[in-house]
Amino acid sequence: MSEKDFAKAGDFTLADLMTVAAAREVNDHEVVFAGTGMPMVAIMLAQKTHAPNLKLIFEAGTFDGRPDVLPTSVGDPRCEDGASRASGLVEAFSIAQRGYVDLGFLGGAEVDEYGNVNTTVIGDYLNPDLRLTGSGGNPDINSFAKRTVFIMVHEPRRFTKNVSYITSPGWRVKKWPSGEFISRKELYGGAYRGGPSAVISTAGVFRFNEDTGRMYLDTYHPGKTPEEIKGMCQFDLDISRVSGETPLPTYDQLRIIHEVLDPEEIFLPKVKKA
Amino acid sequence: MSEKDFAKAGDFTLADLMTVAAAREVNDHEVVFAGTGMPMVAIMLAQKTHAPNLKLIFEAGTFDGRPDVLPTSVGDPRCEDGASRASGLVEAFSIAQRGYVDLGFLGGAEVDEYGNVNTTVIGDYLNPDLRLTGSGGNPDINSFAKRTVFIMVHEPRRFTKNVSYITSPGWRVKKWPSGEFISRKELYGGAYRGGPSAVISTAGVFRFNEDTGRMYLDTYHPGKTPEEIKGMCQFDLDISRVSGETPLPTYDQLRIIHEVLDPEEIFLPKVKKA
Amino acid sequence: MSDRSKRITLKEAAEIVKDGTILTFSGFTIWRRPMALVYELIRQKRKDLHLIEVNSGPHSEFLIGAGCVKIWESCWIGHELYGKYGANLARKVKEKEIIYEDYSHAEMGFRFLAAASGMPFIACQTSLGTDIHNPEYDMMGRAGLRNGSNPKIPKKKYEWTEDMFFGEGRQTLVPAAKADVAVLAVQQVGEEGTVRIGGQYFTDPEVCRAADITIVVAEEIVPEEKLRHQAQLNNIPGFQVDYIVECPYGAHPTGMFGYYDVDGDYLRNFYATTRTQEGFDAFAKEWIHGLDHDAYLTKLGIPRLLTLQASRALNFSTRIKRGAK
Amino acid sequence: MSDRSKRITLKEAAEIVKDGTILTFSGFTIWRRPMALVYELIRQKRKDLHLIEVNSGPHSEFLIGAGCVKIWESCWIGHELYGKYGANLARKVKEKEIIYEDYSHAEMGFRFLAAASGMPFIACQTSLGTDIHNPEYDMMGRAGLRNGSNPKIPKKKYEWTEDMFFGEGRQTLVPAAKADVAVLAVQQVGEEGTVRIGGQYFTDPEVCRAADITIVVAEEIVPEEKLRHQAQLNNIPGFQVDYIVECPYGAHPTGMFGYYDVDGDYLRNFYATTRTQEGFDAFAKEWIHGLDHDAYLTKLGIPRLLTLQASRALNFSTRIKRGAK
Repeated sequence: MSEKDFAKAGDFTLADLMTVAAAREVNDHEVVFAGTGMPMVAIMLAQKTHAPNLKLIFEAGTFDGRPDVLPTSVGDPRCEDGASRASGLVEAFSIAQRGYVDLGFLGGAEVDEYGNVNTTVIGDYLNPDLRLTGSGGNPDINSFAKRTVFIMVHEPRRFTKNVSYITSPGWRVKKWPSGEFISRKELYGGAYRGGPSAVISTAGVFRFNEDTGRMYLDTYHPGKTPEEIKGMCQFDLDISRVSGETPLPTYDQLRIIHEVLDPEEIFLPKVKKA
Repeated sequence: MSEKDFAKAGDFTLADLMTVAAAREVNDHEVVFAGTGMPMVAIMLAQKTHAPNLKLIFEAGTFDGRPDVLPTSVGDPRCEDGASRASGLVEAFSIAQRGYVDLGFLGGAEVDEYGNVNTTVIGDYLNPDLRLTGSGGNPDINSFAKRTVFIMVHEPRRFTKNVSYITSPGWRVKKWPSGEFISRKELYGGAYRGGPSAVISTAGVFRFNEDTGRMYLDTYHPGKTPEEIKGMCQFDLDISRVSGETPLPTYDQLRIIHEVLDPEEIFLPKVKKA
Repeated sequence: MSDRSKRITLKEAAEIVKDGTILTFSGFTIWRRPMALVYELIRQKRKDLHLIEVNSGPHSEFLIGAGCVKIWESCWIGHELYGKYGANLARKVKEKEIIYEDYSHAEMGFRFLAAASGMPFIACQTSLGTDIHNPEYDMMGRAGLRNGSNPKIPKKKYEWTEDMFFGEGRQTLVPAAKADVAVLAVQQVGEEGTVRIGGQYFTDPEVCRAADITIVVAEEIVPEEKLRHQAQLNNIPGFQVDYIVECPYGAHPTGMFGYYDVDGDYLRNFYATTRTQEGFDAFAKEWIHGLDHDAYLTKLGIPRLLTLQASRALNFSTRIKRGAK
Repeated sequence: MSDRSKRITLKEAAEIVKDGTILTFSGFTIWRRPMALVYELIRQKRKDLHLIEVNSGPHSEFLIGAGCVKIWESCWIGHELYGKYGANLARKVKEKEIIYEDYSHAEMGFRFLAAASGMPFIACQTSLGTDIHNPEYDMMGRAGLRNGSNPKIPKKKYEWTEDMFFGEGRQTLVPAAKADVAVLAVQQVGEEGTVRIGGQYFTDPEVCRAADITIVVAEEIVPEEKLRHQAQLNNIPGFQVDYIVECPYGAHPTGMFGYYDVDGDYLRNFYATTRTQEGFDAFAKEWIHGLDHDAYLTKLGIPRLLTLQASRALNFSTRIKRGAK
């Protein structure tokens, strides 16, 4: 097999597939804001393949770093290897608010059909079933970047009609004090730059209708069907625009992920061969 | 003669006398914001005599510097010798606005009886006789510091009933949009920290009445009388509280000024002996 | 403050933090947190603390678990990859034993920038349309704390205005984040208080100036003049620092650029065993009460500390096991 | 922007600054001003520039004297101890040939901080009660420039509000200082645009981000990876820089920490001889027109440049005569 060949089933994990799908969202020369974990691996994969000139921003204050060793957190000393500048969080968010950021990678516990994401609480905010981490920089990166990609576990309760709490703004958001839903573009006014451009779940890759802001299925992961995925959403998922199966990782990409980027298997375990 | 003796007439200049008077305004342990020229020499004199623990802030961004060689400007590389930190102007003014500064040293072209100072324009702002440098940090340091000392040339046209333009706020200032005069304390509200505490001119040392905010003569320089100084002001100077003659420099102070601080005679020429 | 020696002990430092103090910290998530001082506050049974933080982490999970905290005001709590969320905060939130107040991360950063700069508020454009701005979720307001009786607590959680200068639309005004005391864990501090941080400085300079009193807990107290030979490498001028404490490994189990890595095993164990109050109490009994900092380090043991120690060349440890491999 | 080479010539750099550009600069008073590029703008007869600056100095006196400037918006102009005030600005102001707009120094600094941070305005508490805030003295308003036709010019000079959070009273809202182009004179820039400044960085990081296009004129273009070995010593990340120019002594007659001191004699002569337009024109004929940067340095001569050269140990010159002695 050649390095450029797509890997065969059994030679890659679902996490590998998602990482490669996430890396594909990055264009060369872009300024990318990334959190810890799979997004960081995805961006570094893009940097080592089709987007050698992308610029990484880490929320804690590192700009355009080129880490030799995978950081486990954006506060990690490993972030600063080869960086253009190391400073702090206020500078990172000031730069982001000023409009330098093209793309942000984020996670979430729940998402609705307009891309509103919850990372704060399960249940009523005032009487919670489970308090989660809270927002972190999720709404900020999502507010400031031109595009945002979310990476999530796909379960029906997570792809929900109404998230328990809107932590991070989608395409239709709440206007306070009334709480009525209006379009993001209208609410953000001069601060509008864009919004969620993709959700990469454990089932497929989702995008948003330009006019309505509603989610649709773009590609389904191997082994899933569009109908099956529609059944894994509590809202009425649009599956009319499916473009096909999510492209598989190549052997070259798998080698970079597992031998270059995450040989320690911090975020991405290797396929266990019998 | 001993180092501690006061210098005899002819052994010091008027600039020496003013520098020593200015140094006397500094208390040990204070954070002092100083501009270029005589104020810088005065503060460094205080640092080398009675106030070894004062902290110097330079507007361009140097904190607690201990220059070996007299800087000619707050942007000078010489400012940074022995500094605790070197950064920039936004940090300097942020620290000042936060309230860390005890004392500021400033200059002026005109002053009124309430300590309002003009450094912007001679004549009408809209139809000027002479455009001057403009405010620089004068109003800022004066707004943020607990006390401000002004060092000025004394001429009747400079100690005026109404300054052409209030660049730096005194004890009674203009309330906009009407422009009526009100007390500084009232206008500044929660941002009130203090105001002009002394004016050191080529004629004497002036202070301000705690209640009315009006200037009074504290000490007169050798060779001047209170009445003479009153005649050098276009407003009705209060000379009822004069405490005596301005103390003369000591030989020790003159040695530090001319041999240690300004041996190059950048700001303070030595007495020319026949 | 005067230039009498600023050096105090960990115990004395903890005594400066009274019951009810509005407290903030250096660091970022699981990096450079003043853990040794946090342990000492727990030993001294501090009560009713109001934590105000850019982001939170293990240090606050300890204080919250030990019952020291009345108000938690921040945007995030967890242990990064060593623990998904803050289980102690989650428990106290569920049991309504704590007041929680959420802003976004950028908002918290800008709030500290405002406080550090003497501005009562600052304008930003983030998180519009989210439940962070839901007026029903002003938890300190609901608790009656916005009545002006504490001058450091803002009377409103947010204010909104339209941009009157450029027509850029809706602006959120966030209030300054004012603290009574900031505790910083850093690499080096000079005898006069000059702070030199290694690596990213996070929000330490802002946090320092946002507080009335700053205590710096450093890996090393170093001769002041050494730091002053390269002023540009220093992050905080000495006159902003009131007290200094020397305390090697004082941020363990969080990490310290150039000195030691995060102790992931310790955090994983903490997260796994402190979901219940009983679990927390047992953990605190083992690792906090009855120990001082030296005894704590001794209990960790030299091999563990050496494994965590950072390479001087790389600023992180090459000895720790981070993943499955 | 793309990562094609960012390197251009001084002439090309000046061509990026079109007639009518809102322009801002690195440096502070008589330090680190991009003089070589200023001379080139004068040679290219640029018109109607709008200078917006934290503070001003010789560079702007040259542009103003040469008739390149329509609007001067700042707080101060002069040559420090080498010239009491800006004689060219003063002449144009008196003859009503320029629009001048005054803010205070801190206000200008905070305005650039706001622009650099994507905030349309910022709150501050300085200069209350002064004529800086006199509504009659809104000179751009008087000139009809606040009608929204240029989206970078704010519709108001100031706005005021009461602090609604802590009851701290009257707050001045100052608008962001937005520029089309920033030109920075610095010591070192990497091939990808990473900027390393020696000494105080003044307001360079804010000024860079306040502009849409940033041109860096450096004493030396250096290998990018050398700068990236110590990220903490860098001041501006490369992606904020669009173009780079290598130009030794490019800030002369202003000073450059670690490279050369201010040329006081040159500034004194400029100040003394350019009070009249005829004086300025003669000065420009001698020192600007018909020369390029190499010819300018040649005219200054090697002994003069060596006298100005900074000691590598001290970062300033030990050879220049600064005072009467």
